[in-house]
Amino acid sequence: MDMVTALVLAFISIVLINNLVFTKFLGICPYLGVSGRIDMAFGMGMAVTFVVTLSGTMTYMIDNWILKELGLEVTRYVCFILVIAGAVQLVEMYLRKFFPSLYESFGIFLPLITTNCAILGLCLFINLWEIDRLLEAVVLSFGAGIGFTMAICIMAGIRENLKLADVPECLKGAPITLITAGLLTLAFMGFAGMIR
Amino acid sequence: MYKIKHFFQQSWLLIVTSFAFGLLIAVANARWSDEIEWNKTEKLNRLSGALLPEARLELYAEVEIELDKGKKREVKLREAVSRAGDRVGWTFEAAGSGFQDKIELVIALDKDLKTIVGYKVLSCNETPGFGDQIKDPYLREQFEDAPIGKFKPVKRGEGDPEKIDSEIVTITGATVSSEAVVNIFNAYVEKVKGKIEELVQKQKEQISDDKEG
Amino acid sequence: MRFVTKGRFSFRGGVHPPEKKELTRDSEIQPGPAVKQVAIMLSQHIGAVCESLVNKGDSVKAGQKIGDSDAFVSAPVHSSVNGKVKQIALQSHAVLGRSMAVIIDAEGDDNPASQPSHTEFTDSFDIDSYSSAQICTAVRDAGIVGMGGAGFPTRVKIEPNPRMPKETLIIDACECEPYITCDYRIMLEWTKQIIAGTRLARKASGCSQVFIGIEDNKPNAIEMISRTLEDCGDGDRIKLAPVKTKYPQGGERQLIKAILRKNVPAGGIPPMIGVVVLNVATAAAIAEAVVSGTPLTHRVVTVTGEAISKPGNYYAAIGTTVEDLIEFCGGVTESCAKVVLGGPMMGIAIADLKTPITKTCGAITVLTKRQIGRAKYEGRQTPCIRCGRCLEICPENLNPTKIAHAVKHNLLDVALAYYINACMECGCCSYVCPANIEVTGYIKTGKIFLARQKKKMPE
Amino acid sequence: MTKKGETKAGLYKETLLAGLWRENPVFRLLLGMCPTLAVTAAVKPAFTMGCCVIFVLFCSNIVVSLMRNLLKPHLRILMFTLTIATFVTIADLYLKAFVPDMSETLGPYVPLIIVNCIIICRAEACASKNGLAVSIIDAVGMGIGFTLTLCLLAGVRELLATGAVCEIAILPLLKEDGWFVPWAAMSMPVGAFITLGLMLGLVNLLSKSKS
Amino acid sequence: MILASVLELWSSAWRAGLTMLGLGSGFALVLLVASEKLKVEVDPKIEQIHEVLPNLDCGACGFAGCGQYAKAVLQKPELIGKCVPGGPDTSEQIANILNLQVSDSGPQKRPIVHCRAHTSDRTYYAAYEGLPSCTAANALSNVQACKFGCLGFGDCTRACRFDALHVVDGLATVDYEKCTGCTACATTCPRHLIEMVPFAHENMLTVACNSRENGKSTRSMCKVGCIGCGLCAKQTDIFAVEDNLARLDFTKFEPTEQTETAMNKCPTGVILFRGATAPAPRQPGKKSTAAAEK
Amino acid sequence: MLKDIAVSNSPHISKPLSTRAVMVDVVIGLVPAMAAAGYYFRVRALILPAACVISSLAAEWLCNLIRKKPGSLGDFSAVVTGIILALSLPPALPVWTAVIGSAFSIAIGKMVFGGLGANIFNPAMVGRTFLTASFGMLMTTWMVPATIPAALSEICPENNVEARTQATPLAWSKQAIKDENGALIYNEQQFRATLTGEVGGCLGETSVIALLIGGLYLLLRRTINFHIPLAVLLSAFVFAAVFYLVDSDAYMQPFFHLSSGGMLLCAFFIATDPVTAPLTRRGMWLFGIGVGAITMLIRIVGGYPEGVMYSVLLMNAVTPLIDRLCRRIPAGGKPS
Ligand SMILES: Cc1cc2nc3c(=O)[nH]c(=O)nc-3n(C[C@H](O)[C@H](O)[C@H](O)COP(=O)(O)O)c2cc1C
Ligand SMILES: Cc1cc2nc3c(=O)[nH]c(=O)nc-3n(C[C@H](O)[C@H](O)[C@H](O)COP(=O)(O)O)c2cc1C
Ligand SMILES: Cc1cc2nc3c(=O)[nH]c(=O)nc-3n(C[C@H](O)[C@H](O)[C@H](O)COP(=O)(O)O)c2cc1C
Ligand SMILES: Cc1cc2nc3c(=O)[nH]c(=O)nc-3n(C[C@H](O)[C@H](O)[C@H](O)CO)c2cc1C
Ligand code: SF4
Ligand code: SF4
Ligand code: SF4
Ligand code: SF4
Ligand code: FES
Repeated sequence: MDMVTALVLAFISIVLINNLVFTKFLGICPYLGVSGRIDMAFGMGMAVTFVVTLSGTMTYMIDNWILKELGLEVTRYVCFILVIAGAVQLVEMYLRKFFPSLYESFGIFLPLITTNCAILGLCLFINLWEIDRLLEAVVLSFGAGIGFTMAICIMAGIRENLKLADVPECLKGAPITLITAGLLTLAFMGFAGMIR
Repeated sequence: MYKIKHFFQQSWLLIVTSFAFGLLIAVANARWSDEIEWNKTEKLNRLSGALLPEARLELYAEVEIELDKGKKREVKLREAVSRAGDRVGWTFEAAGSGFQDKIELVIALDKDLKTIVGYKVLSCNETPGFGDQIKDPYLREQFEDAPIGKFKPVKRGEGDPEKIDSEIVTITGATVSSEAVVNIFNAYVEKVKGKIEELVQKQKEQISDDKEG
Repeated sequence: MRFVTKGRFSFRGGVHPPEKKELTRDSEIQPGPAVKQVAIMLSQHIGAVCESLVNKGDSVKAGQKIGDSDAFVSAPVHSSVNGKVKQIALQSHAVLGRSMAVIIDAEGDDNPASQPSHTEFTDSFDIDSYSSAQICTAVRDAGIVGMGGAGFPTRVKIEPNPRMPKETLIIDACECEPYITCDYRIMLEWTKQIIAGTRLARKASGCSQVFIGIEDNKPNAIEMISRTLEDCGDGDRIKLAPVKTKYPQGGERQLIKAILRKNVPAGGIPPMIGVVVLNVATAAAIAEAVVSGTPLTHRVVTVTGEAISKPGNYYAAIGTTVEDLIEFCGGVTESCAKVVLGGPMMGIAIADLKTPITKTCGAITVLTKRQIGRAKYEGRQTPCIRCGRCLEICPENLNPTKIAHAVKHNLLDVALAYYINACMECGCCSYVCPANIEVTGYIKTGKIFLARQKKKMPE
Repeated sequence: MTKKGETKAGLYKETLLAGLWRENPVFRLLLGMCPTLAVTAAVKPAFTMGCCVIFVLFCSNIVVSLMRNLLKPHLRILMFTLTIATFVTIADLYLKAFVPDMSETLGPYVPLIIVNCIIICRAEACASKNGLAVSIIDAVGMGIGFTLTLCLLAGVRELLATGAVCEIAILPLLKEDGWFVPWAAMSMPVGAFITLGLMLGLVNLLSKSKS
Repeated sequence: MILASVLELWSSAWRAGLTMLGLGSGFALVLLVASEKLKVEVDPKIEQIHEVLPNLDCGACGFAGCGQYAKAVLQKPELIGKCVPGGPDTSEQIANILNLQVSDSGPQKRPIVHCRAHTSDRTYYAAYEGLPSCTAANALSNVQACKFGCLGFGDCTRACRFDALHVVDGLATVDYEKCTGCTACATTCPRHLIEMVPFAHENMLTVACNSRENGKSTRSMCKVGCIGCGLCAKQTDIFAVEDNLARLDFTKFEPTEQTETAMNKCPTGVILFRGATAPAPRQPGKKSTAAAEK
Repeated sequence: MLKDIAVSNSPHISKPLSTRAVMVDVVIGLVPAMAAAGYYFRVRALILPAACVISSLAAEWLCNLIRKKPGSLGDFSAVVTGIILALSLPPALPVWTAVIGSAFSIAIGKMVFGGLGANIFNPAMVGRTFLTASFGMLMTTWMVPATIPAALSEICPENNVEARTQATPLAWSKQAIKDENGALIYNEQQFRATLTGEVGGCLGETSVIALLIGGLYLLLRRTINFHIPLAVLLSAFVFAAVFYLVDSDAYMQPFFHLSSGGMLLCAFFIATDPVTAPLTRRGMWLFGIGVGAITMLIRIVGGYPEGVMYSVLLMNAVTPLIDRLCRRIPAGGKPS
C-alpha cells in the first residue's frame, strides 16, 4: 500500500509539480516547434511518452546494474545517449516496417526526439534524485512523458486560439509562445508544495 | 565470414572512435578525479569551517541511523580537529523535505555534544524570497548555542527570536521551510548524538582494552 | 379543436428586437403608385435567369409573359403594365448588383394599381376540379415564387417529388421581422385567398397535414383565420399553430422546430424531412393564379420606418422603383440614414433608389440613425469580448464568434469545422453583440469564400 | 549559407558573423532553448555554460568535419551523439574539477549539452558538409553568438532578480537603504520565459526595421 | 618516465575504452542488422530531399521533422521554402530534385488590374459601412455605382504575400518590381478584375476597365470608364469591343504606331500602359501630350 | 436622390449594448465590495484602486502607442482589470508594487496577446501571481480592519506595528489542518465576521455580503450568467464537504471555505471574466468545477493557504481545450 501511494505521489509530482517543461526547462525546442496544432502536439506527446518510458527504464537498469557495478560512472553520459539514440532509431525502424499505420500517426515524431533534452534530462534526473526502485523509475519516466504531453497539448490549444488573435507582428510565433509558457509556469506554481 | 567483413566495413569507424573516446574519457577522469574528490570535501570543509573556524575535518565514521517510519540513512560523521589536534566539534550532513524539494544541511555540534554550533545550507530549492530565507542569519542564529534536544517551531509573536532556547520562531511566509529545518534537526541531532556517544565510548573502551591488552 | 396548442411553441435562441409594427399595422392595403415606367427584372427568384421574350419597341400588355426560361428551377416574369418596351438593359438589383431588366414605358391611362382582383376573389371554387398537375402548371405559369423572401420557385416546392415525399405543409404566417406588416394585412384582408391557396397547395403537394404558424402577437389574424377555416371545406385538415413571438420564428427551420419538434438537417432543406413551408402571400398568390388565372404582377409592400412620412401597405406593381414608392408615401424625413429592402434584420440595404421592387420584396424600411444604433453607425466597435451572447441566441446552435474570427483570419477550415454552412444568416448574433461586431457579415463573407474555393477545387 | 563570401577570407568572416547575428542560434534559429532558459538566472553560470558549448562545439565540429566522408547513413546520428557526448563528458569533468560551484549550479544542464540542438545542428548542417576551417570558424561564431545571447539574457534577469549583475551590485537594495526591491520572479521560470519572449520580439522588431 | 605515466594511464583507462568499444560495436551491429532487415522502400526522391535538408528535425517547417517535410514537399512543391534553417540553398536543391525549373513557356505572367478609377473618379450612391473586405462589399449591391470596377478594400493586397500590391486611393495597384506572378491576387478578387497577362514587354498596354454597362451608364458611374465607342478597334484589330467593353488581345500586342494612336484617341484615356516603368496614365478628358503637340 | 444613406450587411439594427456598458456594469457590481473595503481599510481602499486603475490605463495607453493602434481606453476593460487587481491585493501593499502589478497585468497579461479579448489568462490574476512570486513577503502581510479596536484584538498580538499582520481565516484553516482542530477553531462569531468582512485579507475579498450583492446585481443584469459562479461554489463546497465529513477534526466546514478568502470574488467577478472563460455552457460548467476543485485542492492539500488565482489561471490555460471539447453541434445535427 505504501509503495502504491509512493508511486502515485511520484507520478503526480512529475506531472504537475515538477513538470519537466515548466520547472526544469526540458524539451523546449519541440515544445515551441510542434505546438502549433493539437493533433500534432498530441502525437508528439505520445511519442515522447513512449520513448521516455523506454529509455528512462533502460538507462536506469544500465546505470545501476552495469555502470555502478563496474565503477564506470564517467561513461554514463555516453552510454545514456547511445542507448537513447539507438533505441529511438530501432523503434522507428521497427514501427515503420511492421506497424506502418502506427508509424504514420506517431512514429514520425520519433527522430525529433533524439535531440529532445526531455529524454536525456529525465534519465539524468532519475540518476540525480537517487531513485532506488526500478518501479519508481518507470513511473517517473512515464509521468514525465504524460507531463510533457499535457504541457504541449495545453500550449497547442492556446496557440490555436491565438491564431485568431491580433498578436503584435513582432511577437508572433515563438515569442508569444514563450510568454504564454511563462504565464503557464506561474499558474503551475499553484501546485508547489503539494507533495513534500 | 562475408558478414563479418561487411560488418567491419560498415562499422569500423564507430568501433574505432568509441574505443578512442572511451580512452579519452577515462584518461580525463583519471587525470582529474583527485581534484573532483577534493572539491567535494572542500565544500563541506568550507561550510563547516565557517561553523567551526580554524578546524580541520576528518572523517570519523560512517554510521547508519534510523529516522522515523523506519527509514534508514547513512550519515558521515566528521570530527573537527583544531590545529593543536584537539577535538573541537562534530559535523554531519542531514536532509529532509522542505516546501518545494529536498533541503540539505550541514549541522555542527560542539565537542561535548551539549549544544548546537550551527547549521549551513548545502542545497535547497526553496522559493527565492520565501523559503530560501532559511539561509539567512535570522533562522540560523536561533540554533546557535541552543541545547541539543527537541526543538519546537512557533509563530512569530509567540516567541522571542533573540532568546536561545528550544523554541524556534519561524520565518513569516516561510513557515513550512523553517519547520522543515526544525524537523531535520529533530530527526537527526539526538540520534546522531547517541551514535557518537556510542562510538566514542567504544573507542575509549578499545583504547583501554588496548592498554589493558 | 382547431388550435394545435394553447401553449407557446418555440425554438431555442432568438432575439426580441423592438417590433415597431404599430407604424403600419392598421394601415389597410391601398393601391400603389401609378408609375410612368417599370423595370421588370429578368431574375426575381433563385434559379435560372429568364430570357427576355420581347424586344425593344414591342408593345406589351399587363400580365403578358415577357421573360421565361426552360430550366426546371425557374419562373417566368410578366409585365405589370400595358406599355412599350423601352429597352432591355442592366438595372440595379437588390441582390445581384446590376442585372438585366425589361424596362417598360407605361402607356395610356392605365393605372397599374387599379387591378384589385383580390377583393373580388370568390372562394366558391371546386377544389376537386383541379388536379395536382394542373395546379402546379398554373402556379408556374403565373410566375409564382416564394414571397417570404427567398424567392424559390413555388412550383418546384409543391410539386410531388418521389424521392422526397411531402407529408406536412406549413403556412408561414409569422412575420417575425420587425416593422413589416404586409403579411398581417393580407391575413386580415385576404383571408379567403390564403385558405384557398393553402388548400390548393396541399392538394398539389399531397401533404396529409397542414399547419398555419402565426406569432401570438397577431391575435386578430389568428381570430380571422380560425374563423375562415371553420367555413372552408377542408378545415379539419388545417390546424392553426400560434407560436411564440420571437425573431426569427418565421425562419422555416425554426417554425418547423416549433410546430413539429423536428430539426431540419443542418445545411439541409425542409423537404428532406417531408415538409413544405409557404409564406401566406405565396398562398394567396397561388389561389389567384389557379382560380382566377392572374399572374404574379403585383404584391403587397409595406413601406415603413421612422424616416417615412406616411408609412403604409401598398399593392404595388412589380417593377416600380423604390424611389417612386417612397415618394408616393410622402418622401423621407431628414433623419433618413438607410433604405432597406425587407425588414431591418434580414433586409438588404440599397444605395441606388432606382432599384425596382421584385416579387420577393415585402417591405421597404427606411431607418434613421437612432434606429441603426449610434455605435454601429459610427463604427464604434471593440474586439470580441467572448461574452457568449451570440452563442446563446443563435437559433442554429452555432458558435458565431468563432466562425467570424476564423473567417476574419482566413482560416476557412476552422470555420468549416464550426459548421459555418449551417448558419442561415438570421443576423441575431450581430444584433446582440455588445462589441458591435458584424458577426453575420463575416459569416456571409466566409460562405462566399468557401463557395469560391469549392469552385476552384476540381482543377 | 556559404554562398555570399567570394574570397576565402570573406567566406570565413561571413561564417563567423552569421553565428553572431544573422543566424544567431537563439534568436534566429531558436535552437538550444533549454539551456538558454535554464541557466540564465545569473550571468556567471550562463557564461560558463556558453564556454562549455563553445568547447564542445569546437571539438565536435572538428571531429565531425574530419570524418565527414567516412560516415555511414545508419550510423550517422550515433556517431554524432557519441562524439558530442564524449566532449561533453570531458567538459563536465573539467568543470567538476576546476569550477566546482559552477558545476553544481549548472547541474544536469552540462550533460544536457549533448542533446542541445545547436550542436547536432551544426554537426549536421555545417561540419558534415564543410572542410575543417569553415567548421572551426562556424563553431566559434555560433558558440560566441550563443554565449553572448545567454549572457545578455542572464544580465537582464540577474539585474531585476537581485539588483546586481555578475554579483556586482548595481541597483541599491531597499534592504540596504536603497530603493530597489528585487523581483524574485525573474529568477524563476516565469522570468526566463518572459524575458526571452520579449527579447525575441525586440530582435524581430529590430531586424524588421533594418531590412 | 613518459612510458610509465602512459602505462599508468592505460591501466586505468583500458576498461572504459573496452566498455565503450563493446557498446559501440554492439549498437553498430544491431543498427546494421536493423537497417538491412527493416528496410522500407520509399520514393528515392524523398530520400534525396531528406539528404539535402539540414536534418535538424526542428519543426520550423510546420511538419514533424525533416522526413515529413520531405514527403510533403514532394507532393506539394509549393511548400518549398518552408525550411528556415536550410534557407534558399536548400530550397534550390529541392527544386532541382523535383525538376522544378521555371518552365520557359513564353513570357512570365503578371497581373493587370482592369480598372483605372480612383475614388474621386467614381460615383457613389451611399456610404459603405460594412466589413472592409471586397468580398463582403461585393455581396451587397451598389456599394459603388459601378458593379465591375475595383472596390478598393484590398482583398488582393491581403492575398499577396510579397507586398506587391497596394490600394492607392481606392484602386488596387501592382508594384511590378516586387510582384512574382504568383496569381494569388487574381484568384482572390471577387470581381475578377485581375488578369494574369503574359508580359512580353516591360510595359503592357491594356484597357483598364471592366464595365459592361452601356456607354451612358458607364459615364454616369465613372469618369474614366470604357464607353465601348470602338475608336480603338478602328485603329488596329488587336482591340475588339464586346459587351460595351474594349478588349486588347495581349498575345498580339506590339508597341506600334497604331496602338499609340488608339491610346491617344481613346476619349476616356482608359487605354494605358501597365508595368514596371509604365508612364503615368493620361488624365481623363485631356489629350495626351503627344497628341496635343500635333 | 437621397443623400447620406449608408449600405451595410444586415442586420441593420442592433441591441443598445456596448462593451463599455458591460464593463461599467462590472464596476457597478464591484461598488459594494469597494465600499466595504473603504469601511474596513479606510484610505488604503482609496489609494490602491486609484493607483491600479491609473497605472492600468497608462499601461494600456502606452502599449497602444507603441503598437500604433487606436486608443482602447474607452472600452473600460482596463478599469475593470485595475479594480479587480486592487481588490485582490493586501491592503497594506505599497503603491509602487501595485503599479508594477497593474503594468504587468496589462502589458504581459493582455496587450502582448493583442489586447482586449485576445488574452488567454485573466490579466488581473496574472498581475497578482507575478507580484506574489516577486514580492512574496509584501503580498502576505495583512492589515487589521480599522474597525477592530486595538484593545479587542486578541487575534493580532502585534497591534503596535504600523502594517499590522493579522492571520486571515485561511491561515487559521491551514493551521487547523496541521493541529487537527478545524472544528474547534471555527465559530459563529468568526462566521459573522466573514459575512460583514471584519477579518484580515485582501482589500475586496473580506465581506461576503458586499460580494453577494454585487454578484446578484451582475446576475440580474445578465452581465454574467449563473453557470460559472454556481459551478465554482458547488464544486468547492462538495470538495470541502468530502474532507470535512472524512475528518471534521482537521478540516473546516465547507461554508467556511465558501465565505473566506477570494472564493466569492472569484466566483462572481474573476472566473466569470468572459474573455478567459469558455464560451459554451457545458464548457462553463467544466471550467467552474475546475476552478472550485483546484482552489480547494490547493487550500487543503497544497502549499498555500489560498489557491484562487492559480486555479483561475490553470483553468484559463485549458479553456481553449475545453472550448474544443464542448464544440456546439448545430441544431440540425452535424451536416453529413
Ligand atoms: C509564491 C510563493 C512561494 C512560496 N514559497 C515558500 C517556500 O519556499 N517556503 C515556505 O515555507 N513557504 C513558502 N510560501 C508560503 C506558503 O504558501 C505558506 O503561506 C507559508 O509557508 C505558511 O504561512 P506563514 O508562513 O505566513 O504562516 C510561498 C508562498 C508563495 C505565494
Ligand atoms: C431568419 C429568417 C427569418 C424569416 N422570417 C420569415 C417570416 O417572418 N415570414 C415568412 O413568411 N418567411 C420568413 N422567412 C422565410 C422562410 O424561412 C421561408 O423561406 C418562407 O416562409 C418560405 O415560403 P415562401 O417560399 O413562400 O417564401 C425567414 C427566413 C429566415 C432565414
Ligand atoms: C481573487 C483573489 C485571488 C487570490 N489568489 C490567491 C492565491 O492563489 N494564492 C494565495 O496565496 N493567495 C491568494 N489570494 C489571497 C488570499 O485570498 C488570502 O488573502 C491570502 O492567501 C491569505 O492567506 P495567508 O495570509 O494565510 O497567506 C487571493 C486573493 C484574491 C482576492
Ligand atoms: C464579468 C466580467 C468580469 C471580468 N473580470 C475580470 C477579471 O477578473 N480580471 C480582469 O483583468 N479583467 C476582468 N474583466 C475585464 C475584461 O474582460 C478583461 O480586462 C479582459 O480579460 C481583457 O482582455 C471582466 C469583465 C467582465 C465583463
Ligand atoms: S446569423 Fe448564423 S450564426 Fe448568427 S445567429 Fe443567425 S444562424 Fe447563428
Ligand atoms: S456577442 Fe459579440 S462580443 Fe459576444 S461573443 Fe459574440 S461576437 Fe463576441
Ligand atoms: S482588385 Fe479586386 S480584390 Fe483588389 S481591391 Fe479591387 S476589387 Fe478588391
Ligand atoms: S499576389 Fe502574386 S501576382 Fe498578385 S501582385 Fe502579389 S505577387 Fe503579383
Ligand atoms: S535544447 Fe532543444 S529541446 Fe532542449
